[in-house]
Amino acid sequence: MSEPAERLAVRFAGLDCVSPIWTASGTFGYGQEFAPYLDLSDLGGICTKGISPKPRGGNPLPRICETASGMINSIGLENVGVEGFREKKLPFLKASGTRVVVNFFGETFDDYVACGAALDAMDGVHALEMNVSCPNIKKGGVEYGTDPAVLQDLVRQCRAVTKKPLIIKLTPNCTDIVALARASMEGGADGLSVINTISAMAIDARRRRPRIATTFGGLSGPAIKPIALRMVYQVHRALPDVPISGIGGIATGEDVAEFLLAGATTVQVGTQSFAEPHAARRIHGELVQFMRDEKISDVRELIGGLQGGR
Amino acid sequence: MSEPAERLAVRFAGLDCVSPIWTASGTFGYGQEFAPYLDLSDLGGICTKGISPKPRGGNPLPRICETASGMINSIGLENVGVEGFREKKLPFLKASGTRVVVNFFGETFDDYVACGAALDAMDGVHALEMNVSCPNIKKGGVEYGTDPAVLQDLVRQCRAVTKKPLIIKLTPNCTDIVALARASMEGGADGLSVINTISAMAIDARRRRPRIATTFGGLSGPAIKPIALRMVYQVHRALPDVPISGIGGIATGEDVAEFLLAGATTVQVGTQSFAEPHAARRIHGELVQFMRDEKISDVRELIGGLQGGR
Amino acid sequence: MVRGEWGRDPLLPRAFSILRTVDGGCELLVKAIGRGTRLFELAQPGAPLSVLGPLGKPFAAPEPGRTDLLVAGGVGLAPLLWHAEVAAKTSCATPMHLFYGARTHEDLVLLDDIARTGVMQHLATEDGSRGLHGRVTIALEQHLATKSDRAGTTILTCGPNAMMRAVVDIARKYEVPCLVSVEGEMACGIGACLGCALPLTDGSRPFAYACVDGPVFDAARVVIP
Amino acid sequence: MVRGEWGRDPLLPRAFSILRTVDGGCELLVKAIGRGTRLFELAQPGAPLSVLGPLGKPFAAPEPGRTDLLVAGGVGLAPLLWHAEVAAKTSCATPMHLFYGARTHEDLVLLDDIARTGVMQHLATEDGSRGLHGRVTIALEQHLATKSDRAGTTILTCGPNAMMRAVVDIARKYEVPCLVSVEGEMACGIGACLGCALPLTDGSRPFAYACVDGPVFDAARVVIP
Ligand SMILES: Cc1cc2nc3c(=O)[nH]c(=O)nc-3n(C[C@H](O)[C@H](O)[C@H](O)COP(=O)(O)OP(=O)(O)OC[C@H]3O[C@@H](n4cnc5c(N)ncnc54)[C@H](O)[C@@H]3O)c2cc1C
Ligand SMILES: Cc1cc2nc3c(=O)[nH]c(=O)nc-3n(C[C@H](O)[C@H](O)[C@H](O)COP(=O)(O)OP(=O)(O)OC[C@H]3O[C@@H](n4cnc5c(N)ncnc54)[C@H](O)[C@@H]3O)c2cc1C
Ligand SMILES: Cc1cc2nc3c(=O)[nH]c(=O)nc-3n(C[C@H](O)[C@H](O)[C@H](O)COP(=O)(O)O)c2cc1C
Ligand SMILES: Cc1cc2nc3c(=O)[nH]c(=O)nc-3n(C[C@H](O)[C@H](O)[C@H](O)COP(=O)(O)O)c2cc1C
Ligand code: FES
Ligand code: FES
Repeated sequence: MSEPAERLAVRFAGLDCVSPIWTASGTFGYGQEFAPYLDLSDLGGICTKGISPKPRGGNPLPRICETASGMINSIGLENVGVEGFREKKLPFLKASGTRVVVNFFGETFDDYVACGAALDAMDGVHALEMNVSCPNIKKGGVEYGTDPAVLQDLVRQCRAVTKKPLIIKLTPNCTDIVALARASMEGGADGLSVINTISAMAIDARRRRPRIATTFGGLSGPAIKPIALRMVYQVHRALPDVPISGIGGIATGEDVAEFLLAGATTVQVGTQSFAEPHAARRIHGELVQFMRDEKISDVRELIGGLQGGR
Repeated sequence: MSEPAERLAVRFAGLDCVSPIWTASGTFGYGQEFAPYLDLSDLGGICTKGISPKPRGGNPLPRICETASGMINSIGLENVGVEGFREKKLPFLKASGTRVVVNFFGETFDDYVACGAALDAMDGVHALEMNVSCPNIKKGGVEYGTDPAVLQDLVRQCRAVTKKPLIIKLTPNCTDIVALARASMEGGADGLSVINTISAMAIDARRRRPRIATTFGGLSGPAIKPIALRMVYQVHRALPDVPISGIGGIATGEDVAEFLLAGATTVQVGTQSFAEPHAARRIHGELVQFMRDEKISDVRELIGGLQGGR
Repeated sequence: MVRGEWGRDPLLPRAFSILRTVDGGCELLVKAIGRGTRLFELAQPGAPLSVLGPLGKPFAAPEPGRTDLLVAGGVGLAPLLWHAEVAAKTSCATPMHLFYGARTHEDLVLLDDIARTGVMQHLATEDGSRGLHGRVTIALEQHLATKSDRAGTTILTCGPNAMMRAVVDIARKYEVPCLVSVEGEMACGIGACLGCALPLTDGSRPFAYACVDGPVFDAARVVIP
Repeated sequence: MVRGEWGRDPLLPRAFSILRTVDGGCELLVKAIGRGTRLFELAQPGAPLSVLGPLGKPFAAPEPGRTDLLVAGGVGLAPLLWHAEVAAKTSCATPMHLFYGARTHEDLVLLDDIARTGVMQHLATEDGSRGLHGRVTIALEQHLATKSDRAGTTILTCGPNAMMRAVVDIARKYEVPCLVSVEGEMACGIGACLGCALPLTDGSRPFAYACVDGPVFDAARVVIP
């Protein structure tokens, strides 16, 4: 008999996933766009484009620009809305055989709650990922997710309307990521996604104009990996029992191992899927190779396995 | 008669500088290391390695590692101490014909004040740059510079002991850079340096260990430029009269123009001087070329000249 | 979308039009304008490239009875030359005009290949070093103005967005249908990043996406950014 | 310190020993282990490199009356081959031994060049595919153990730090002076970044810096990281 293959399955906040590798919200469309390039059922999960109660058209152009080892985006959370999602996007995802994690947001608390409740009622939605990096119009553009008290309250209200695993996606634009993590857990979250994009800006010096129509956008890609890894580790060290989905610049199988060692249970491949639509598949293969090289039979051995950290 | 050459001189918080291009603390030694590679008198200013009241040996190895378009360092503020600086390093800098900006820090408020007072008394020191990104031992490793109230108090105490231009170097590890900028100015600062390194981490997945002995270090280089540019612009927009020295990933003449457009009066070349010791000279040449191409006769036309920003 | 063995910077692939297909591969016309395209220039012959495509929708194939006016600016020539070569190969005997403009004569490339297709050429350079002195849109307008019967005439244009906006204005003035191949930043090429969204002229949303719904659009339908 | 036309990633130059100088230029021995060195491998012949150097302090030149035992691991061969070639050229008629180890025989390179210098060779491979089966330090220790008079004997070593720590232990045991060329991360090469600081054995600080005070140090003085 041959040796058993490497075991990749993990359990994240009650979700059984065939692999720790998910794809990140906003970088994998609604899944279908990528079906020609990889087998979606090999993914541990798919986080959808962020969904709001009503469809949104998003921001003016230009919306993206490249930076050193990264990119800035200000898509403006363009999406089909919660009803459009149920009708047009969910059936495909349901049939795809992967865990469907629906990223959602709102402009107001009520929006969040309405969206959370609608998604809770949908068969085929396995978990909810709350995006709290949205500028709060009433508070002068400050993100909902940067104030622990506001965040805890928001989480609590959404918790009340869903029994599905509720994952809070933390913003890195903060002094103290651990305080935001604690607030989320105290509000009743089941897990955390760490991190969303970092607020950033680029200028076209010759035209003397911002390269992004909205001036500010979110930085993603390998450039931010060291910051993301630091935040995952800080949260894990402070709250070792909380499931974390690590995100930020993941581009190789070794990157995945680094996030798992820092304390993540799953990871999400983001911007790299733009560079190569089959990125998650390649990364999956590299992770398996890494485990073989390092004689690791179960990927869970890696989780939180960093040695000598301070 | 030939056309007058492009004018590069700027005035920053009372300092007359031949160019807006300074070199950043910790990336240009005490100046002397770079004398073989460029004419220091062409620089608008040199920010020295951070000086503390007593000499410091710094952190264990490894102290540096490369990341995507960037690097992490945890040198641990190794320096010759304020007396060592006066004796061994200042004479050279004094003779170099550039503006000498001494970066300083302490482990306690008293350290800061002692260091500031000692530097105030030194002939040949043109300005002080206060590094507030140092972990405060008493407060459990939180940086001094992340709490506006603490920061304002610290600035005020240092302000009391020096009449020289006092520049506060802000930390980017914060939710609200504008609040820190305001606190510094209310404490009596003359200008701001934006930004210091971003807290980050790297892992060697095969050895399962942090790549930096102290686990966390500071991320610098082109990777962070979009974040730095955003913070410079935010501070400038909120406090248009405050002189800002823009820092973060500057590697080309066009990068300099971008920071000036965002509102910086001077900029600092950091990590790029490790990649090429003559970086500041090359960048100076590229800035002049940019001005020629764009028919800009005085560099001050660029400062705050961004159009269409929100 | 094309990417070299670049590692992590530049991060994203670059969008190119297919100039022509050659047994199993394809030819691209690339102008080195920035970091990515300059790396192509530096690459060794035989250096591996990763290519994702063909993607999106090309210009409508030539048809009998239609007179195509091709208006190219710079490397915008690529999809229009493809179009002209297809027409020549299928011996679709329609008259075809190519209006091809650039800054200076050195930027006018592939003139032999153009000649071989049999299209009628109207060259223009901004510095007057070749063909008409001025913008290519002047040549186009002169041509349209002298034509009394414009039935069946269709404009196909690819070039800088500013040029194409001018072309669209002319098409509107002479009431000629116009297809544009829009330029713009693209990250993914497959409709996932939503970076290439174009507002629709009727104000409706969601937008159209240049990478999957375009890059060729009926000019009446989209707002060129 | 050597850097290709890389742009912004990798960002920093890489440290290399000079293998030999050839009219106006120099040769390097490069092992492709990571992103930077792999880019060297991919570079076209004639591709421009920016080189900063020579930097730091090399091995003390060979002298009459001294017997140098050169202990090389992998590409640590480079500065030691330089040393042997200098000795051969200046016909400094001292006996010289080279202990050269690698994982497998394919990693033992430049054997012809070594032979030409006239040094006595002691090869070792960890897999036994060439020379002694095992670590090069075994060969070194065997040699030292059989020598009764060790006056004038000096060890010069360059290779992985772990190997060099073992060499230093042997040197100490046999009371032979030892020079080490330390490895370690370097960002600037000119004493500015303080990334290459090495603790001194006497516990004193500030540290010594591998780039300016080394990379060659008296093994008694520094702690190999
Ligand atoms: C559908 C489509 C087809 C194209 N076909 C061709 C072709 O056949 N041949 C060809 O040479 N080029 C073509 N382009 C343009 C090509 O994609 C850009 O020249 C390339 O992306 C520039 O990359 P870079 O790294 O050299 O420049 P960068 O360093 O990324 O940018 C340099 C400058 O060009 C601007 N720029 C970057 N990308 C674009 C873009 N996609 N559109 C407009 N401006 C941009 C930037 O804002 C910047 O100011 C096409 C673009 C699109 C969208
Ligand atoms: C003084 C000195 C002289 C050297 N001489 C030579 C030489 O003559 N020939 C040669 O092939 N190599 C030499 N090296 C080693 C060479 O600098 C590294 O192999 C190179 O920097 C690796 O770059 P990379 O981009 O390929 O690897 P990276 O992708 O940067 O790293 C790959 C792996 O190697 C490790 N690594 C990176 N840099 C070093 C380093 N400087 N020392 C040890 N481990 C490192 C990293 O931690 C990582 O695990 C020398 C190093 C020093 C300090
Ligand atoms: C174009 C784009 C759109 C995104 N849209 C969303 C979104 O709708 N909701 C969300 O929570 N995160 C969104 N993100 C953030 C990513 O999910 C991810 O957190 C971030 O990009 C960092 O990971 P990366 O560096 O691997 O891309 C978006 C990112 C990009 C680049
Ligand atoms: C090795 C190293 C040492 C540094 N030391 C200091 C320091 O002593 N004091 C300080 O205020 N900033 C220090 N910095 C931060 C830089 O001055 C600069 O703010 C930062 O690196 C961002 O700029 P860059 O991306 O151009 O390098 C250091 C940076 C590096 C890379
Ligand atoms: S390029 Fe990504 S959606 Fe069109
Ligand atoms: S490599 Fe920078 S100080 Fe030695």
